[in-house]
Amino acid sequence: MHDVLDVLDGDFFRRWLTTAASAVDREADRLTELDSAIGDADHGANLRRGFAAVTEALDGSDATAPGALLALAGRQLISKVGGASGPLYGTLLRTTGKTLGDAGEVSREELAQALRAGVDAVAKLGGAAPGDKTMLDALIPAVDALPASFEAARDAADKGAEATIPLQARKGRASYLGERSIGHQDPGATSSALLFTALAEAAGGAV
Amino acid sequence: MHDVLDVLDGDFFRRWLTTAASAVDREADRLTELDSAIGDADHGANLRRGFAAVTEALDGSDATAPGALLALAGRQLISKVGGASGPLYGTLLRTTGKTLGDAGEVSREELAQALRAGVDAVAKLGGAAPGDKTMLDALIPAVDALPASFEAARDAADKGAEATIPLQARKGRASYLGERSIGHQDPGATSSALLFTALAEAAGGAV
Amino acid sequence: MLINVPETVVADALRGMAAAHPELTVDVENRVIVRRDAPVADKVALVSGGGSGHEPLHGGFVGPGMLSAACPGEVFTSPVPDQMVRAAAAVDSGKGVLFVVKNYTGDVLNFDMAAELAEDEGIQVAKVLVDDDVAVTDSLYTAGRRGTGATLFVEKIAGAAADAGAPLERVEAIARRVNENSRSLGVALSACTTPAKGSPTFELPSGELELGVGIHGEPGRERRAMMTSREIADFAVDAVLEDLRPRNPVLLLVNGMGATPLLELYGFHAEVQRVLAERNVVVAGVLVGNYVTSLDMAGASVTLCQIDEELLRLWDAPVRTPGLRWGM
Amino acid sequence: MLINVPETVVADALRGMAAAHPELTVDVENRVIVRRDAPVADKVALVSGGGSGHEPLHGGFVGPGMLSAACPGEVFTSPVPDQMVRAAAAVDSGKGVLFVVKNYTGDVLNFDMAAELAEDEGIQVAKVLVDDDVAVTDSLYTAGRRGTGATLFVEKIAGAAADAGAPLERVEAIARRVNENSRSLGVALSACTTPAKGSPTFELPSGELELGVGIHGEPGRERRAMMTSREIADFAVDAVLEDLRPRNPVLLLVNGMGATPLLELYGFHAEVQRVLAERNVVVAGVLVGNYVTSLDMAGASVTLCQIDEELLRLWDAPVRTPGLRWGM
Ligand SMILES: Nc1ncnc2c1ncn2[C@@H]1O[C@H](COP(=O)(O)OP(=O)(O)O)[C@@H](O)[C@H]1O
Ligand SMILES: Nc1ncnc2c1ncn2[C@@H]1O[C@H](COP(=O)(O)OP(=O)(O)O)[C@@H](O)[C@H]1O
Ligand SMILES: [Mg+2]
Ligand SMILES: [Mg+2]
Ligand SMILES: [Mg+2]
Ligand SMILES: [Mg+2]
Repeated sequence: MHDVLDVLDGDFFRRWLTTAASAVDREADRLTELDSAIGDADHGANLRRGFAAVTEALDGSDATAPGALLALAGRQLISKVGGASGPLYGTLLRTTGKTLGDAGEVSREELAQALRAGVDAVAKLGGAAPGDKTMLDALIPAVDALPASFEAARDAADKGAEATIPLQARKGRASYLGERSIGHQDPGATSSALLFTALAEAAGGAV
Repeated sequence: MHDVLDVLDGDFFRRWLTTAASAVDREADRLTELDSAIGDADHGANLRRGFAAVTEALDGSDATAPGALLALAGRQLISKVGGASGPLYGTLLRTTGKTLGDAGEVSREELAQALRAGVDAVAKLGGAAPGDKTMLDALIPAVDALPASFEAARDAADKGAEATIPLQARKGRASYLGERSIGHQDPGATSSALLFTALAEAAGGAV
Repeated sequence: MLINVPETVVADALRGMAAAHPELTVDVENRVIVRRDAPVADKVALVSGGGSGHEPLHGGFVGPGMLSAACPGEVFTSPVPDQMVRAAAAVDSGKGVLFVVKNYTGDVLNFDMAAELAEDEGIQVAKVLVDDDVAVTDSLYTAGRRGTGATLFVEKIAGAAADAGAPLERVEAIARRVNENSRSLGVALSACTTPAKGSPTFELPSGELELGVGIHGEPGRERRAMMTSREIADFAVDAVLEDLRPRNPVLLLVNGMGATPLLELYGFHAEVQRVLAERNVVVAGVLVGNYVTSLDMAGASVTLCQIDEELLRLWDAPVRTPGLRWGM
Repeated sequence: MLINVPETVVADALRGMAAAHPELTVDVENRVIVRRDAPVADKVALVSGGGSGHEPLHGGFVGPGMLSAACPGEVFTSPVPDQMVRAAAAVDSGKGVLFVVKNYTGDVLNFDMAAELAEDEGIQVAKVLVDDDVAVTDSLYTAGRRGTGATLFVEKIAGAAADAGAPLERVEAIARRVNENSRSLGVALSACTTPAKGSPTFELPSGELELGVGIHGEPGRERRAMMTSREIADFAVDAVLEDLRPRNPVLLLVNGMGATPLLELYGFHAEVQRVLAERNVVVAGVLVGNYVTSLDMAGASVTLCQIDEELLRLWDAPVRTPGLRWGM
């Protein structure tokens, strides 16, 4: 099965973000549960609060350019989430959005490139490397796979998130656990996978 | 079966008080358990502390007169127990002791009379009446029965303590429970019964 | 529990208090906490005390402008007369001593005995009984209303009166006026655990609360399914107002029972202020925090005290104790 | 929990705080707590903040001699840059602002962003990172040591330096010196419950304790069967001393995590003093109480700060905040 869409306009990005917001809302308890195993039990609440603000901001904005929409969403996350994930996800979307510039439509490849810039910014801000058991472990493989298809990106993100289970955390709160962090899936990697599932859904792919 | 002893000397009173101290120590958890149902879960600890001090004071004293021994014990209870039961039991023993005066030996009848004075002092100090679900509900029938025999006093105290179960408390902490105090045996009446069991034991009666 | 053995809990705490507060003289052996500068010449002295487990009450309220001495008993057990007599002797300047006694059978009996003994020693003693807890309704058939949050108001305001040089009868009258004009209601969200027992002193299933709880975990008016902060504030304030029917203005104490986070207590305070405003009650002074606690009980109590200009002035007067401090 | 709904816990608490402390300006909507007299002319300002649930930290430390403003985040969640920028703008007198940041990824990232934004607005900003928790040993492979009890020392001492008129670089250097000379270790006897989760954030069977716990219930070095107060004091003090190896004298903070009764905390303090004396450590100043809490967690932490004459003078300098007050 190949992607349904290859030209991504403002509607597509709105769809992505609101689908992501619903997914986060639906899965918030699971994210918090994961975060309570190796963190401080707030990841679900954090992202729910952030994405609710994103949805509200989108409703109140008549922006149509993909870049503007992502940057707007990123700013909302920075202003509303707090914690580690707020600045990180905020930076991801803001940098991706800025990289897309003010084009009215972008291709999947352009999105992949811009997301790569976003992920690089996340890595730089948080100082984490692949394998540190963070959101990067889902984001990097997903972005790598996005040129192939939305579904491939989604599946790579899922796999990446699952692959954090055997890892020992080296960044964020989970790192304090040392070896005790092994055996738990990283909440941030899990929410990253939700974002890519939402992306595939927005593109009309099988979910 | 009739009482083994009818002339009660200092040794007898020492035996009574140390037997009582062991009984209180052994039953402290049960007393606290009862007090936790309708009070504040300290009656066992209170009396254990008090009677340990009594034993120590007896060891350190060469008093031989019954009255002096009881007064000494009463003063220890007042100085070491605190709570409601400290002044009440302290007053019981002190008044009883003072009433006995400085005779070297007393009869069971004299003890019964002196204890009645002690119980009256308890009633006056605490302002409780029979049926208020307090130690008086064991003390009064016990003192009433003591002229008959030590065993009769012991059994009357036991019966009196048990008879507090259906009563609604009107004095002490248990009174705050109102109707919810019904169905529980009063801790103070229970410890009073222990004192009369110890008395019968000291007298060599069946226990 | 963070303890060694139940038997040494109070002595351990007193040693720790001594090391933390050089401004107090803590007699660990005899269990008396005294202002270092006692007796203060020509001033009436205030002595209070009660079972331990309610900290900072009473020991944390010893200092200029409040108590002259405190006598801590065993956990939830009234202190003994010896402590009170010793405290009275240590703080009496010749102007007499006011005993501040919470209305529990044990406290009343022990302070009564102490008063007699102290008077035998030539110390002039007056007593004030604090009985502010509206949860105990039927006081004819009970030991009477319990002393709870109003104790803080009585100790602070009577302490200020003593500090200002009022004679014993006047300090006593003021203490009595504060008590008569104060009412409290407490709510427990969890039971407390005493060191001696090692398990909760009463059963309170999670998801339920006890309305009208006492500060030793004594039961209250009724048990209900968990309520919101808003609903609890409505219930507690209305129960207090119904009994007190105060004229404006009032002092307000929103007191934590021990394990309720300050974050939640402040939120509860906001709801208490809301109800009071709805009922047109004017608050002239307020205190929010853990002041009259019940070990690790979760919950809160609300105390109102109807005041006049004199009482408000005494309330605002400087105080310097470990647990309460302002103006100096 | 004594709350309405998890979503409004922080806003409710801020309303309650505003009503309790007229000496503070509490912006409930924007979540900033500011000294009413800010900006104070010609003085460096101190801004801190972090997740809520640690009260009185940080909002309770706003006032003369300590913080100029605090930014409370959601429970256990770092505040957002908007709050910090707003706070900085409200308190900057033109002499610059010091951000006091506890070392958690979220706090660090958000304060970093805020510093950039504030500087864009022409505010001079310096930052000090507090990382005193010795439980995190392997800081190369972790987010680094956590900021815990030492935050109080940093805020108090740097606040006094700012109050005395020191310029920004000097206040920053002093704050850094306090942090570098401070170490803490915390112990949990029970887990805490966040409003959002509604159940304990980690599993701690009763009868076990977590040594080296963080202030959000982050796990520590190891879990053990319950220890006595004496044993816990030995463990905690030795862990801190081993890492800090202080010269005399030191400041000592014996901090309650929230649900540990003051009675137990004082007893624990006695044991801490005993170990320190055994190790020939001289204590020049001490604080015992609930200052850096973890909601309703039972437990305690020990913080030592090696000080010199200057730092001791600044520590002793007057402070007037809801949570800490002396000398004025
Ligand atoms: N330095 C970092 N770099 C990348 N991701 C990180 C870093 N630190 C934490 N994270 C991610 O953030 C997630 C936790 O987010 P969240 O719970 O919202 O914040 P907090 O840890 O402040 O409570 C972790 O699961 C992890 O994926
Ligand atoms: N007014 C009173 N008169 C007689 N006995 C009383 C009175 N009040 C309480 N008691 C007795 O004291 C017992 C409780 O003693 P204890 O638990 O040691 O003291 P406290 O109630 O102060 O904790 C009650 O069970 C009751 O028998
Ligand atoms: Mg988290
Ligand atoms: Mg009792
Ligand atoms: Mg008691
Ligand atoms: Mg967090």
